[in-house]
Amino acid sequence: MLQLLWVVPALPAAGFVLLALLNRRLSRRAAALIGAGSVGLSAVVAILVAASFITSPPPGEAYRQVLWTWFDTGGLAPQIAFYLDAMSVIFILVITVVGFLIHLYSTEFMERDEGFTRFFIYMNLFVASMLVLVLADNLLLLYLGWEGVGLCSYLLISFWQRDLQSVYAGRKAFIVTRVGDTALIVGLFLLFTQLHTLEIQPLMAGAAKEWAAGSGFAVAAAALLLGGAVGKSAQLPLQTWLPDAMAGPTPVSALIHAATMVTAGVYLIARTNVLYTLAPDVRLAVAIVGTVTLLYACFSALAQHDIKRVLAYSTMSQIGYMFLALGVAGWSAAIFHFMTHAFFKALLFLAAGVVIEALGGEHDIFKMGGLRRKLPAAFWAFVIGAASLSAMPLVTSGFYSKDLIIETSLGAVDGNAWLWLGALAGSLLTSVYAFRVVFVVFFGDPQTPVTRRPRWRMLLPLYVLSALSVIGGFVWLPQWMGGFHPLEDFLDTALPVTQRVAGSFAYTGVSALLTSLVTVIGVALATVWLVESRAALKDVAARPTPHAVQDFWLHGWGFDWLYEHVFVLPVKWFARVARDDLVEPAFSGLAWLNVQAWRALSASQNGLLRVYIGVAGVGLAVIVAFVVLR
Amino acid sequence: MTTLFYIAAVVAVLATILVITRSNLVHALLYLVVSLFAVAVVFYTLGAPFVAALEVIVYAGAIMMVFVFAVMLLNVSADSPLRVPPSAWIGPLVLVAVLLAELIYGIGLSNHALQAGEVGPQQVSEALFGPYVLGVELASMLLLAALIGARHIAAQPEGPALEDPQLSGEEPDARADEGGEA
Amino acid sequence: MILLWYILIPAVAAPLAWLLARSRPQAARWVAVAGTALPLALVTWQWVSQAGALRAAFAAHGPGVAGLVQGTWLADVQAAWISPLGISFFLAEDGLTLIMLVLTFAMGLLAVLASWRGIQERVGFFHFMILWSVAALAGVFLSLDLFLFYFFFEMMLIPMYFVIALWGHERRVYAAVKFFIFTQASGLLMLIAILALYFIHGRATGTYTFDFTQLLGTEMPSATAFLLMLGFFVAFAVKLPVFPLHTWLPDAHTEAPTAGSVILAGVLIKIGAYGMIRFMVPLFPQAVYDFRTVGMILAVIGIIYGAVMAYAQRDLKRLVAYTSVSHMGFVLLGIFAWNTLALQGVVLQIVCHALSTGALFILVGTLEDRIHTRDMAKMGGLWAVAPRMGGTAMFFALASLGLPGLGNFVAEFLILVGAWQASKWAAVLGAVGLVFATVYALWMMQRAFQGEETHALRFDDLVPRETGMYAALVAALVVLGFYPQPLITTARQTVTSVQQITAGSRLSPQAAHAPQVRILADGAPPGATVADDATTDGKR
Amino acid sequence: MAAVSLDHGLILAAILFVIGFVGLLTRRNLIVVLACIEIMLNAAGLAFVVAGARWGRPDGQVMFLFVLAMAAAEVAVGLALAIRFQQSLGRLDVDDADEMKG
Repeated sequence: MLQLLWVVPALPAAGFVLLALLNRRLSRRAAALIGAGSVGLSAVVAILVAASFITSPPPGEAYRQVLWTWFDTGGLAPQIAFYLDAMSVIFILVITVVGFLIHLYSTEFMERDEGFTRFFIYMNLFVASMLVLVLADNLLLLYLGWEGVGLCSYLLISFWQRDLQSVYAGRKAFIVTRVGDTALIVGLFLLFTQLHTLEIQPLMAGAAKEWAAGSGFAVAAAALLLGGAVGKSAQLPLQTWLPDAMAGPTPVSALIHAATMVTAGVYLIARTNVLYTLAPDVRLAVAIVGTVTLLYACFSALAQHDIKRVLAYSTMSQIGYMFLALGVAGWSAAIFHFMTHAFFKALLFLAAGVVIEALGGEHDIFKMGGLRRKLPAAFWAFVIGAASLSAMPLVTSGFYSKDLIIETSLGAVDGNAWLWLGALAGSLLTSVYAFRVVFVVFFGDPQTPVTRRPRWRMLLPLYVLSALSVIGGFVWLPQWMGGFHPLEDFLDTALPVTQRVAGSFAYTGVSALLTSLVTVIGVALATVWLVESRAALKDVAARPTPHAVQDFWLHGWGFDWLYEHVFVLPVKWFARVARDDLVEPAFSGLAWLNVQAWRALSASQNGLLRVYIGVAGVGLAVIVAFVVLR
Repeated sequence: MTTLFYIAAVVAVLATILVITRSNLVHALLYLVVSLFAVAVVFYTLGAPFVAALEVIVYAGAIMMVFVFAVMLLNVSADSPLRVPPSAWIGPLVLVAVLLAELIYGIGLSNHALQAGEVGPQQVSEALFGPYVLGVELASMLLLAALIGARHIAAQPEGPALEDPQLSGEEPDARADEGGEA
Repeated sequence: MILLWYILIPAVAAPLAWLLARSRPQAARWVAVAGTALPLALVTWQWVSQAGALRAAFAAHGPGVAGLVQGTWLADVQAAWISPLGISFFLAEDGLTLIMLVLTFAMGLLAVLASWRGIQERVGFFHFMILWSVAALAGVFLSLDLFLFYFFFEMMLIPMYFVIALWGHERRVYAAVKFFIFTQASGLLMLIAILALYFIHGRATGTYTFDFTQLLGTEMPSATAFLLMLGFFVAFAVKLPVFPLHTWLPDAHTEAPTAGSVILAGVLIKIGAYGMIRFMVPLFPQAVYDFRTVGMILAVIGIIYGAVMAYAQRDLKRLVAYTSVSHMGFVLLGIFAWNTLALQGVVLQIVCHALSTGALFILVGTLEDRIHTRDMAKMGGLWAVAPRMGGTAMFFALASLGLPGLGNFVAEFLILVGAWQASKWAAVLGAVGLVFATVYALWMMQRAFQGEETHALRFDDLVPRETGMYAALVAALVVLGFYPQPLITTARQTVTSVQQITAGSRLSPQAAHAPQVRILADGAPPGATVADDATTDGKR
Repeated sequence: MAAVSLDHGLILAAILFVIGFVGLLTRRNLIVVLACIEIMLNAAGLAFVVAGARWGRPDGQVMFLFVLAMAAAEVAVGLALAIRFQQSLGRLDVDDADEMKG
């Protein structure tokens, strides 16, 4: 079955090509069939491949499939080749399954949109690129997928092209991530030049062999790859694009900006973990970036009133958790959280999409309200998602993965109490903002009439994802719950085992208790806060006026303003100043001098014969002077 | 003979100055004739009787007659409206003063004596039709060309020949302009 | 003798097109199609039939691969021309030449097709000019006698001048004259350098010759070599164009008719790169080495400045023109890095830039034919009006910004990796240029095709002839993006041989104090890069 | 016969030449301008003859003859032009002929 690996990305790619070629000649039904069907088939194949991988692991716990040599020159010979190990198995499963569910959802969500086929063209291309990214055997192919998903992110954010706001958001997303990608590609230059290959496994082996821990090359390479990762995963300081990316259709936000693409940075760092082991300083930086981002995003999420922006900041924050896990060498924990996050965040977005559609495109949570009875499916899905997001103890998948990260942040040899405290604080804030949204949107009095109810193609993904959000965590139970951890064992075949401090307080269950506690406190806080302002909620106009801090959080701590003034405006200013080319004056100046000389000389041609003769006489005098005075 | 040379030289210079200062055209031309006669005398004193004779016959005789004919033909004896103001003389005078000074300095005052004796018509003719025969032929061609040219130029034009409109004709670009816009 | 046909076919077709157009203008178009498609078919056939030899050269070890060194060409023609002055009619073809010829004829064909509807004035004369320029371009790429090279180099200016000046847009005469003066003046500098080289070589050896292969390795003081190198550099830098000498290009590209822009961007400016690889560096390796820092700085400035300037433009065509400045910065960077990776990248970039930018110029041309403006402020929302056109524009904009999966990415990646080995900062700044490329490409899409359609423009979407052209270009770029190996294999012979020629220069003390700098180093012990390639070969 | 000094002959030629030149610069009447040219040509011829006499050779005189021929030709054309000039412009002012300017 493993030989079918190439089919997994090839199916969506074929779907993309087919849709792109036929485009307008296809009916909506056919387009939906091709679009969702190809991803569905891909999911089936992925499951088959994964099953085959798990039941009969290939030698070396990894399977490599070479399709062809991309190019070969000067010692650089990357191949179009796929590499399947435990980590990529998890990734392709999540991508294809969640991807299929979201495609299915989209066939109904987008059914009235004029760019229906175009949507699926982009979506299929995205799934194909994402699969290439996680299956890539070498960093250059990974970069291809990396840029491919970035491109699809741009195309899909600006999907509604008539709206310049969304076009702008898409552009911003592409350019900001491209800044990170520049760091990544420079990292590739460095790695290739030093280690003479871009194939990931030999590269990692070579790095471990050739570079000492903390060596300059390792630090530089790890830092450059981190640059790429923070761009793609919307971590500080390149996080500004993600909230704006919500301008795209909701399924896009669910698939790209929650479940899959934004976690590419996590994948990259986990994939190149050897470099980060060799560069402990950079790994600490990863942890710090993760912690700071998760707190930053939590505070920002508290102040948002666009439902999708809340979710965007929560995504940023959850990826912060993953980075934190990576930073303390909890590689598997990060992948675990990626998986559960993909389930519950996709669920949250899809549920939000149902709400938004039902209310005719309303994004403002304060114009929603009381939807508990009108949209029960969305309500329960959203509650399950929010509970999982806030790590509601025991019954949600988010609890297990997040708790694992919180435990690891203290209990791993690289962990420390500050990271742990940050993670706990983040957990508290997460439950506050998550349940704030739940209460505002689904309780209280209705504000906007419901105009459209979801049908099965939108509901089925909600059910499946709800189920996954609940049970997805049971594959890795903490030690104090009996230590049932097949996922950990599976991932350990591909990723290094996290070094734990023996007998750490973190693993005793006390930490988990604390985690549970802060979650409950958070929900309680949200309740209290909202009950207090319930009166105000009745009237949208009387919404609690944001004071300075809230406003600051609402605008993402002013990063946009800062970047606008530091980077964007100077370039714009230069572009305006230099529009007619700064070099041009040098050449037109030369031309101007010529013209002036021409003017001066032609003025002497005044047509008066006597003057000409006089000048000739002067010339004669000069020449004679030269001759006789010589 | 030396005395004669200097007298003739002075006459020539004075007459020439009068040529360029007289406003009456006929007077000026007559002074020019005087000047030419004086130069003929100078030629004679320099031992060149042949060119002295030619100077009188051709220059003072033929060429000057052509001038006088032209003046009579055009009926423009008075030059008064074409006088330049006296100030306009300053520049040219300064210029030629410099030039003359340079020339005199260049020639030097070293009193090179001339070869005594005269070079008669025979020697001139031998040189003319010996080594210089090609020059003679060229001179004859020049004269012929001048003759035809003068006839052509002076002939009454038939129709507006001199105002040539082709110089300001349409640019070759004109058509492409329209093409570019189309 | 096949080489002669490459020049003769378009050269004969040119007057034929002119004559036939007197009675039937349409005939000129078909003659022009034949005059470019025929040599294209011929050169493609040659490529296919020589594929074995090229692959063998690719796999070979040691100096056996080097056409230039060994005189083993795919084909050559050598005849006495003006023997007393040592001028010969010396045409030769190796891998790079083959690629350039394919490009020339393909772009020529594209230019003819692209002006099928746009050119209605003086049809015969137009195609005469296009075919003439194609013939001259083929001559430029084929000639190895420096005098002959210069001859073709100048010959190609004349038709381009007329194409811009007669069929261009509003400021065409200005642009044409500017183009001509820039190229002519710089070409004269090259002529001086060629003549100086001729005399220096003649004095030293007693044989006065313009034969490039004999002029190689002429001994001269380094200051002289530097000056002569500058002469060549300025000529090629104007063509390429390199940063401070680029200002003719936006004007010429903008004002030229579509066909002119395609040939200018597709082939003509590539002469700069070709000339540097073929002539400048092999003739003066040491001087190029001394000049390298400046060259790389100019390249990087060109990359970023060109991109920012593209972003600053309102005129769509001018925007595309400035992207050429940016992309050619990569080419210059690769040439000065001078190692196998970078040079292969340069060759790929030459081809891919021709395809992507050529397509963008055609696109702007078709758009202008329909809406009669190039001002982006008067566009917006065109995607809704012409979705096929929008999609096509998006594709080529993405190619322009170096999206992986398209040929441009492979090219730029190879150049930057190669440049990294020569100078890290240059590679980093070049990579930053990719961010700016994103800015201008997306900005262009937004201004022209996205947003609300407010100007009530209504026009036809692409017609089948246009769709066909774009489809071919799209396919080519995608193929090059995923399997550029045929081009790499073809160019290998040249890339290796020029490096072997320059290998001797590393015997100078320069090598000692720049160990990590790998310019000119790859061939240092003859076959070092060959071994590199060979090992990877053997492994597969 | 006491020989005349060569230098004096040449100086006389120079003086005549510059007088003609002054006339050329200061007179606007076309006929006088032509006359001035005659003076200058004549002065040049004089210089030839003087130089020829210095060596007792006929060459100077031969040159004078050529100058003479040239002067004749020049006068012929010049006066023809003067006639056309008068016909088209009504007077003989050389300053009127200033249309060929830059």
